[in-house]
Amino acid sequence: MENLFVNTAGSIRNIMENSGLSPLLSDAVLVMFKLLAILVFVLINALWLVYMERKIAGYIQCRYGPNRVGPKGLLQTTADIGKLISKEIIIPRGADKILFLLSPALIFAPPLMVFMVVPFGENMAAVELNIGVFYFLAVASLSTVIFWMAGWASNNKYSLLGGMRVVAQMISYELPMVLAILGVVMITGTLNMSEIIRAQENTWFIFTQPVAFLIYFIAGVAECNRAPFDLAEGESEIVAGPFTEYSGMGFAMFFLAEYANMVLVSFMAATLFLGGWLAPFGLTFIPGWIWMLLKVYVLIFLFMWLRWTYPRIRVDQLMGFGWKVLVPLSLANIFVTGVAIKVLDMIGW
Amino acid sequence: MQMFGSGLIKGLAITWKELFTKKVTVQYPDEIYPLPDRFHGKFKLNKDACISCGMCVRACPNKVITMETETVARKKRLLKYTMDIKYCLFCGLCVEACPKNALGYVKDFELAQYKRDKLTVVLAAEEPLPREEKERLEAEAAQRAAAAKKAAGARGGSAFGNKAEGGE
Amino acid sequence: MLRTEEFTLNMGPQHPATHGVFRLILHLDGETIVKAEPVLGYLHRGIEKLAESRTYTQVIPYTDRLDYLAAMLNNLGYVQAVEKMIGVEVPERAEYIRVIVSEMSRIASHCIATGAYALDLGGFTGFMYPFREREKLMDMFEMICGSRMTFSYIRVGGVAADLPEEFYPAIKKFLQEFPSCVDEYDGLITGNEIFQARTKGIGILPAEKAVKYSLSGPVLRGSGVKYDLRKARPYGIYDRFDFEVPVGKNGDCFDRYYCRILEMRQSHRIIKQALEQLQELPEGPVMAKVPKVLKPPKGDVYHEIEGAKGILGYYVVSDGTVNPYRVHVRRPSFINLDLIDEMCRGWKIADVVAILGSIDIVLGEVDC
Amino acid sequence: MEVKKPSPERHPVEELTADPVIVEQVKRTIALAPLEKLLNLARANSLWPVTFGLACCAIEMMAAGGPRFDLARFGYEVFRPSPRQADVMIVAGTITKKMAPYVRRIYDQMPEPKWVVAMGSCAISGGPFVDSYSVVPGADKLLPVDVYIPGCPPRPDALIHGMLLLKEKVKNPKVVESEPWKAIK
Amino acid sequence: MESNQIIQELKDKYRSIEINKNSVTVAEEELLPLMRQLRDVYGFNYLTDETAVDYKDYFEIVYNVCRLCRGDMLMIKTKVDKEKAAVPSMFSIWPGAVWMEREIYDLMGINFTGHPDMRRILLDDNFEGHPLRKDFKWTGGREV
Repeated sequence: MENLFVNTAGSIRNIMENSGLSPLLSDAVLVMFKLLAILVFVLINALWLVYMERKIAGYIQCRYGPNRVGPKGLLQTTADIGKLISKEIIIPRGADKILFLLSPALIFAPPLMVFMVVPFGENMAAVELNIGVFYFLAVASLSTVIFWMAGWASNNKYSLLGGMRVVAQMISYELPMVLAILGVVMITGTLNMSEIIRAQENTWFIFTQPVAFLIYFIAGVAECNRAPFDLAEGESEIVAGPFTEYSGMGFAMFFLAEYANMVLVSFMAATLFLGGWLAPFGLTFIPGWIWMLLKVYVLIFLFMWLRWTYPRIRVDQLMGFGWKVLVPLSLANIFVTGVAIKVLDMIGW
Repeated sequence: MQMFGSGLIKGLAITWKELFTKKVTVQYPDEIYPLPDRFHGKFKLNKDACISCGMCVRACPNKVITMETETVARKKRLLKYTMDIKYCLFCGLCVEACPKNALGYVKDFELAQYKRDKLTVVLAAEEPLPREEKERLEAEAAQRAAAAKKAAGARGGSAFGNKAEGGE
Repeated sequence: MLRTEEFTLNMGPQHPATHGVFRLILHLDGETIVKAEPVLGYLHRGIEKLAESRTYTQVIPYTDRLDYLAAMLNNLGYVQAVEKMIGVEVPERAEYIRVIVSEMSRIASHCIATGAYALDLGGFTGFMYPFREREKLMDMFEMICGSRMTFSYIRVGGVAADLPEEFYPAIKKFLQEFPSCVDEYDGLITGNEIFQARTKGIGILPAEKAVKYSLSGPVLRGSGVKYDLRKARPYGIYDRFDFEVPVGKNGDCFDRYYCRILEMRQSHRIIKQALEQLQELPEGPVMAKVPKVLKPPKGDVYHEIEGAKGILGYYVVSDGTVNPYRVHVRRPSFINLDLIDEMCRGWKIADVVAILGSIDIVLGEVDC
Repeated sequence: MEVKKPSPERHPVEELTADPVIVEQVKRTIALAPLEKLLNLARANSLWPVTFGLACCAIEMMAAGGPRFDLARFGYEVFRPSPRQADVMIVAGTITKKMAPYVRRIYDQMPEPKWVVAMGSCAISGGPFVDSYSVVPGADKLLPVDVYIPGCPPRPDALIHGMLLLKEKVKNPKVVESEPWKAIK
Repeated sequence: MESNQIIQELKDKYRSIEINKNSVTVAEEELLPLMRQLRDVYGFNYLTDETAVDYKDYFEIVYNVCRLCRGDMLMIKTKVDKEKAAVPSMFSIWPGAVWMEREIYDLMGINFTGHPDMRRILLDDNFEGHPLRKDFKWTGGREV
């Protein structure tokens, strides 16, 4: 069971090689299969998370979530997506048509591109990139532009405000995220995801770098515009932020992209801090990739728990907290890690 | 003041506790929360108790009830009793005003309709009596009145002193 | 020369944070507010004009629909004004029932105020828990008078009907559970650092300005003015119960919000005392000898009670006929709003939502 | 005006045009009916109301979303603030003449397919304030209404009953002719 | 100082005061000085309510002022003839009267001189007529 997927990939390659394709072509086809599998995984996950969020919201607020559509309400999100597909797409008169239609199409691109690098299990990453973490940070900050494109193009004052808030928020929370990850990279010395996980054989980095994990997690919540920092889609202030004017499938793409982003940030947190596919306390009879999924779902539950407990923070407090608290904290963390590494070298660890 | 994050942690603790408490939802179509006796819901009229006095028509703040009556042999008879639910306030002043509590509520709140004209509820509808039926009743009533006057007249002479005890 | 342009944003009649159909035209410089212009009247139904063509008893259901969150207090205000005019003496038992029922209505109104305030600031769960308590209260209201929000239960001369038997166990259970529920709101909303950051020091209202602009209720008491009609000019039998009047210190959104939480606890105390004293009372009538069709003598009366949002006053003029000649309602939400423009200046949009939520307006009452 | 029953073998479109290509095209789309039925099923199970509370009925609408009555069980609890993402407009409260143009504009901003539920006597007919000088006597004057829920205000489960009637109507528009479905027998 | 003592003192100072059962009626000219004296000298710092009533041959403006420290209340009325329909505004003494007076202007049509922005507050700006007047004609929406 451990490397179920690795064997299937190997057998597919053998079939292609026997049937006479050149190794380069078979590699290309194999990567295509992997990307397809990742796409299916992300979409199914996004659908399932919407249902999970509404159920958890219900149970926290001492009521039942959706439980009538399909068995125990499982088909609720499919009904939502089915309805959203068949909704009329309204393009506001003064809207910039190209940007307006382009942004929902592009919103899914950054998370999907990064998933290519994420190691789902023991050498199960679609592409073993040796600058994985750097690639993640570069691509993840693209979605700022797309949100801003949506806000600007909808020719609606609320969207403009939402768009401006998104730009301010995501850019100013990139920095603490990068600095927090820097702490981990300093210890492992490599940017390759699988190497980082392997480096956590004996102690996960959450124990050696607790502050970095906390900063990373808070910045991750801000990156996905979730709970205490959901200023972009501040429901009670600026009606629905950048996607006020989107109806039908346009809105569904934004709606699901938020969950894809959340899954992505949780995967990265699991990889960098919670030891990826390494089983805690050596319970290796459960395959690695299931451990990876378990850790990701614990983090996602944490995201949802935060959303249904905390009110929303104000824009300038958000900025203040980001720049005056998180950035200095992460710089201090880097300094302490640097000193610790130097001292441990001298003692000859 | 206590540590900065303690309020945040307390909030999480409360939502965690609430996550596992018993849910208070009453799953409407399957279970229905028992309605109290004084519930203001659908109206019902007890036709024979109603003496069509019109107290409820006057008591209603929004002129919701319209009533048609017909007097046969000096006794009013209820023909049509309609309540225009779309104007109704469900305040209960009509039910309280009825001296014979003919008008009452049913423990049913499902009054939703697809069509607007279905919202005018007709609680009692009878056709006016045919002409000869009316004459027959009038003739009987006149007869009974004549008989009563005769009996009162026979006793009237002797009971002239005190007032006539309750006429039959 | 680079110059920034001011742009106007319409927190229009349909906006999630305006508690109904209230419109605030914000003139913004970036996100800070230069001028906030309120526009009212989107729910003006002309209740004062309708009251002039209805009899005194038929006006009672219309008073329910003024402040539909605390309808009992509206009934009480109107009915006590008419009783003052007729000079009828309300039986003892009815007085106690009135106190219990109006304090329950005040708790229900403050529950929604707390919940809606948490929802405005983004805490969806903080909106749900007070609703759970309010459902218990509404079940009890339904037992007493048959409808959940629009009761028309308090009548001239007493109350429509006595408390049913199944009411007493329900109210006792509620009285035991309620303090722990308010502690839960404290834990989830009041103690939360993000909530405090969003409300502390926002929309400061100095005390003498609040008095000059005749604000009332938790908005006035939040600024430190200790004026509650139940203590300052006791009406009915409020002088028989001991309770404190919570007062804020520095008149910001947090103090106004916290005054409501403390008032809920005080109302809980009043109900407990009223229930004990009611149960010692001998069985008696709940309605005084009042003619079926009221014809008050010519004249006028102005009577004020402490409504859930502030001072709720009724000015009733009678010309001896069956219909009132003029009914004017002094609506606390309407008058508490006249400072919204000055209070919002210089703050961000998110604070306008916080300030509006802390004033706790009900559009049925603002537009009358 | 007597309704002409389309004869089964002559397709209704043939009355409009004789052009075989168009007739062929339309006949092929009829095959879409089962898909339309499926989409109606999806639409019926996820009606997102737009937050449109006017007066007292709005509080009962919020209570319907609350823990006791829980509109979320049917998946209807996603109250979208922007009309662009909403399907059903629950008119809860009195429409005044000053508010009427905004009610109409929000309805126009909603994408097709959309429905309207008139909740409470005020939305159906002006209710207690029908004699007033500033009240529009009913949402019918402004919008096509699908379900009327009488009550002043109707109980939250009466609102849920109204939404379930709307669900039946979305699934099968013919249900309007028959007697509405009731849970309390 | 009890309220009736205050009324006695005011009576000798202002000629046009008439005292009826629960209120004091004063002529329009002496309204502002009287109110100012009430607030400054006698400490009536809180204007709870201001409304207007349309009688047959005159309007009547009713003010209710009270003292927060003691909680007692005084009702002061003034008559306004129907054609002129203008009264000095209380804005300079109690700024809280701003919105109450706008509502009276909106629904009753009485103008307030010295008022910062005399506009309609509840009704549409192009609504003609003032609804709370007895001679206001309108058609309700009831389907007969």
